[in-house]
Amino acid sequence: MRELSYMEALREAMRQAMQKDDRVFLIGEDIGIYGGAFGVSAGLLDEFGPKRIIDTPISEAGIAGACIGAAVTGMRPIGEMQFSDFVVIAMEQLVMQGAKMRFMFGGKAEVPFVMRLAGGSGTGAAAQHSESLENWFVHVPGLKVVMPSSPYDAKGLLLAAIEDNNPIMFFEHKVLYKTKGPVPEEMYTIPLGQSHVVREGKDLTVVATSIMVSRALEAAEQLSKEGIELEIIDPRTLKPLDEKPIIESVIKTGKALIVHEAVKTGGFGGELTAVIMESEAFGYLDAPVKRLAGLDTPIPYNRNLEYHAVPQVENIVEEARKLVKGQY
Amino acid sequence: MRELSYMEALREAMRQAMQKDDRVFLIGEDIGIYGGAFGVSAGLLDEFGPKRIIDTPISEAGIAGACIGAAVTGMRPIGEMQFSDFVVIAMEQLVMQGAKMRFMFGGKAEVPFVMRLAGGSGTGAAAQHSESLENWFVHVPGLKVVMPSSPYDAKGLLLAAIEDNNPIMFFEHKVLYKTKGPVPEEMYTIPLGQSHVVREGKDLTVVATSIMVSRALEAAEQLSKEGIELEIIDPRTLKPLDEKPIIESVIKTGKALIVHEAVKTGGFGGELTAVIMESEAFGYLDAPVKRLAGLDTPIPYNRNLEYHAVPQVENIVEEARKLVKGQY
Amino acid sequence: MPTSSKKEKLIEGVLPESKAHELLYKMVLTRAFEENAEEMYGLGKVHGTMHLSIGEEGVAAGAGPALRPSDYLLNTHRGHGHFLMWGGDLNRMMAEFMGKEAGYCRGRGGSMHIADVESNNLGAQGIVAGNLPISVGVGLSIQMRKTDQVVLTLFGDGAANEGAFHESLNMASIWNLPVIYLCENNQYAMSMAFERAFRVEQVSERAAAYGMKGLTVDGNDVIAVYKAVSEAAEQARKGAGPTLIEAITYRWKGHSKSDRQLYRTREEVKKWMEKDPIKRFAAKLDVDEAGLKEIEKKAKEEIRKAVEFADNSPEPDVNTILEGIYA
Amino acid sequence: MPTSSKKEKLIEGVLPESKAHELLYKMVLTRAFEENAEEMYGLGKVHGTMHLSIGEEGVAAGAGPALRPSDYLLNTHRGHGHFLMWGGDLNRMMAEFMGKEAGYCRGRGGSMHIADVESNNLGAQGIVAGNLPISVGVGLSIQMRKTDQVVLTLFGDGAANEGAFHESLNMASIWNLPVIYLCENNQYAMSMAFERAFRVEQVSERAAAYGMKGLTVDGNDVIAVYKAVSEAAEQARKGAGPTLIEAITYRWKGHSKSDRQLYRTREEVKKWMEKDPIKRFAAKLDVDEAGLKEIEKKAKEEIRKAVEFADNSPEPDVNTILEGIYA
Ligand SMILES: Cc1ncc(C[n+]2csc(CCOP(=O)(O)OP(=O)(O)O)c2C)c(N)n1
Ligand SMILES: Cc1ncc(C[n+]2csc(CCOP(=O)(O)OP(=O)(O)O)c2C)c(N)n1
Ligand SMILES: [Mg+2]
Ligand SMILES: [Mg+2]
Repeated sequence: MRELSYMEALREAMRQAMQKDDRVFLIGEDIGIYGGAFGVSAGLLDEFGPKRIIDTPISEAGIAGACIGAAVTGMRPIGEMQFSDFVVIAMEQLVMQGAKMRFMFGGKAEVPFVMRLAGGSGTGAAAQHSESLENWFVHVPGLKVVMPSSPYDAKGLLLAAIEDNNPIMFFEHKVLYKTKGPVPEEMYTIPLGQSHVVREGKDLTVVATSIMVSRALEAAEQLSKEGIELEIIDPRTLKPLDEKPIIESVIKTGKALIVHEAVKTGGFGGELTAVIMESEAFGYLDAPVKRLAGLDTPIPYNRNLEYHAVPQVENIVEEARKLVKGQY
Repeated sequence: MRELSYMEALREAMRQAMQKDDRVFLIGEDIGIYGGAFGVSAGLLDEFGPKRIIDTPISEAGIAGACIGAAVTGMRPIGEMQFSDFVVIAMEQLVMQGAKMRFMFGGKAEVPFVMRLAGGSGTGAAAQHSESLENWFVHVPGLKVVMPSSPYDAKGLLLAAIEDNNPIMFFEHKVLYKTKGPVPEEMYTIPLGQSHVVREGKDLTVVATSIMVSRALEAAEQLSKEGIELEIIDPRTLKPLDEKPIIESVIKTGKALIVHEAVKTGGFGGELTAVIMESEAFGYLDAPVKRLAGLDTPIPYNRNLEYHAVPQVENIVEEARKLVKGQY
Repeated sequence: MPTSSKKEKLIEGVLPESKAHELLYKMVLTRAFEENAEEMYGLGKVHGTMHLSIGEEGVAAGAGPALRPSDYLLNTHRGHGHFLMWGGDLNRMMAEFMGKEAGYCRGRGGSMHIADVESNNLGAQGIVAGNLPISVGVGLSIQMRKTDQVVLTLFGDGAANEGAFHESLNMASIWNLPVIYLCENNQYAMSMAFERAFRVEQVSERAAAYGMKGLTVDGNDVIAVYKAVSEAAEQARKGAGPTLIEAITYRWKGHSKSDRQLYRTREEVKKWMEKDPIKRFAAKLDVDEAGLKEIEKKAKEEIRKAVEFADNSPEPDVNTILEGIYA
Repeated sequence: MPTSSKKEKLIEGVLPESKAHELLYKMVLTRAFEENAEEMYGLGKVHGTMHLSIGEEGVAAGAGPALRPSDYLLNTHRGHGHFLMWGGDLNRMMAEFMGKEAGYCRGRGGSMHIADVESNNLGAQGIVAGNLPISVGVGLSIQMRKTDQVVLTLFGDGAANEGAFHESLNMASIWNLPVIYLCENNQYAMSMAFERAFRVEQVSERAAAYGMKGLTVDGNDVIAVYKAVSEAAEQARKGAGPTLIEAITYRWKGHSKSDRQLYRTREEVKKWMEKDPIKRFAAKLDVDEAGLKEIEKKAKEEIRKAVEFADNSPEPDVNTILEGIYA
């Protein structure tokens, strides 16, 4: 199959959705002639013009409001937070308005928009441009939260998100933008709420999100040489979460390691731990479910510190090995 | 000992701190002549005047910024979000500035302020005035998160928070404001990061926060008649979390129920579950750790729905009984 | 919008007389609704809080009829009058207020979130200025769908100090969006007097910061509001962009249920009660005291029936508690 | 602030000549720092991103000397010049830029967060307009501590469309806070041209919305900036409140490392390069081409030494990664 980068896959999804449906449009900072801070929307202005690829002033609350207002009156906007960090300015609109509107109005409104956010560390962008805030939104009823880990998923999940009739937080990872993988040319969707068993294995269940999926895969290759076989599951949608494959896997392996980039304390790893704990997998646990996550620190500028602030392949290898060997 | 309401205890803490230290001041919406939306600051304007009890325009980001800027230049502000929900407008300032400033500047700034927030449901205030958002802030390195559950704790924790040299999110509960309890007249502090064993018991560890502490106590009284003895622990500070008493208790009882008002998914209950799971208590667990928390819904206006959206005494009784009896 | 086809007398040359009488009735009905609301609150029949617009009915009465049923409304927390002027059904409104299943929002929203998406009424608002960014999106959507709709966005003087106000007005202006920003300046944001929170004389002066047309009108003068909103709507429909209208008025009652009103004097309130927009509009329509009494009686009877309707409506079923969150 | 006690020639009647020469040197040093930064970035010696102020040096050069060491600075992402004008040490600045332990922020902050709290330099800023609300607090603190300090808050034209701008200016104005809002209008916010994002001609027009004094000056004219900031500082120290100063200038380089600059023409850039603030200030000081070359040589040498210093500084120890988060 043809290979595309994660970024190209996202762009293709947006292009195809816009070609198919006049109601779809893009709105955000520098998404037009600049092509987006990371180039995701490059070329779309030429194809669709400034009425559908809308550059905004630096007004993140305004961008979110524009999505909500357009969505509830019949359009299907795709908004962009240039760096996911900037969503801190749009929280009121997303959480108090977008997420709750349908509910507050007695189930009578539809607010179909996708907010794309470029998240994660690894580019030296320091504390205010490297956050992984997805669990905030997992905690907000009315929102869905999506985190693609590969070009294939990026396209399929974005198309599913655009088709969905709810407000969706779509977290992309900056460091993944240039990674490549097979992507079909035609439009296809990956249903929201479907976990993906990325690798099968018998010794340990690793639940990983976003960039941690590829790191976990690399770790698995290394450990395989030692005879340790990881089963890797990517939830893809954090909310709604497809728990079943995770629980089944833990029943099989008896052990689980959760890996995410976001700060450990208060993060999604806790949620996953509890989901496993509260399921029938509890009775099958041979070891405690462990979390390997970002350290409890803002992301440092220094390259080396930045590297060590979040899980890397070697950390996954080490933690996984310890768990499998009963050293915890 | 003299009895005060939770609200009076908070007011007394602020009054005494302001009397003792000129650098302490209050800033927020309608905290002056109005006395605060819930009356917490009633009378303080008369005593300290408008230079230290500062009414602001409706500008929550501005209030947070005022706290940060004053704190980093030598003052010790106490800010107020009239309803904790409105913190959605101040996220940028609190999370990107206040929380990270010290770190970004190489550990060389001090940002000592307290942000008080009136949280929780139960007053018919509906979806935009009833949130419990504490876990968002637990997830932010640089912040501390405090949640008093009684008048005694309210005063002691608030005084400790005012003395602390970090930015502190201080979540009060609207429905607790009028509840009474013994409160010493003199100034005293309850160290941040000290869990409180509110009730001892052998059958089940209940970790409860804020208003759920008194509900858990009520549940414990009922269950005691059936011969079931709950041990109730109130973390009081969610961050930093004093894990030890919780872990020790679970080692003793072999079972744990976590009770909070906030929406279950993505909430602090997951964090607590993981903390127990990752500790030596894992080996002592006779049953899965369970979470009893707010339903995954915005808070409904209707009184009855609102009641059922969050844990009540009877729910705690039922869940606790089931856990103790091995019915899960 | 003339309501009859034969030539009818126009009040101040703009508003057909029959329409004017309809508005007067709705103003009285709004007040009766709110007086009843306060009473029910006192009796514990409703919970939560409520924000009464008594004394401010002129703004809603002027704004509503200046627009078309196909237009959009983004309302505030103090929006009962606007809801009624937008054609809201009193029974379903009362049911919502009382948290009943038959309410507009199935009892989930209450006074602060009452909405009727079907009639393009996009809801009241619990977050001050929370509706302002949304109006940008509604405006964009109208522009993209190439209809001649407009959106009426209401907010108070206090809301004009939120950052959301700034972002919204700027975006609407640079893109020429069909938004009518209608600020109900009742001179207080809860306890915060206008003069303490602003260093300008009028909210409408801020329009200039966005290159937008701004004007201030007497909010207790129905016709003045009607003219201003009509003109703004006409401009917006023509593609000439948004307008910021400030309507000066005054809230007679406390901010919400628990307000001791220490921030203003009785005299000030009394002075403004003499400028009652209902009496003023009645006088303009040559409705005398007896006539007004008659109208009030009719309104109260309608309210009584609505309460009866709501009382007889069922509570939402607890088993439906998780409904209506996701589409 | 005269730097010598004997009567010295004043440039345009306000700025002592020796100070002016010092400023010229620092302008050249700023540019040399940034040219070197770009080069190091290209070589992979630094990572992340950076925002160059080349072409805009006049603003920092005029603002810095108008204030006192006891005043406060709230800087932007494009703030290398302001950092140097505020008395920043080049070695520690370079070390921070290169992420070293000897840097101002122990390598944790980098270009976007460089700060020196000890000298009341409250840091650069990664969030557009993120410093604006903070200046309210600094202003309040000054007022409460009853000192005669002021705070200089920098931001770009783009920042003036964030809600934070609005809340901050209003609060500073109603409370008469000693804040100097200095907007560096370089006519673009990343790719967004000023005319596309604003419906006013000048950012300073927005001051009126807050009853605040606003003015626009030529940002490439050091003395014009100096005068405006000096006057604003004097007013602020007298308790007369904040001022909004807009300094018109132009960024010669791309917004950050990865900018292809498709949003503007080469001609436009060239036109502005002819208005080089350094050449202009040199001419005013009668420094000829050879003299400027000499200064540049000196600056480059200082930069070389700073790089050497930073190169020889250790990386932060990974074991200290959790330090400096809590007090
Ligand atoms: C963001 C936010 N901040 C504060 C409040 C609390 N609050 C509700 S109404 C109100 C006053 C609003 O004043 P104004 O905008 O003038 O409207 P009015 O109530 O006078 O009609 C306040 C402070 C809120 N609901 N939302
Ligand atoms: C809240 C926020 N939104 C967007 C960005 C990304 N960003 C960084 S600088 C910039 C342009 C800023 O323009 P302006 O304020 O004019 O300053 P300039 O870069 O021109 O000096 C943008 C969009 C950011 N850092 N923070
Ligand atoms: Mg008002
Ligand atoms: Mg700019």
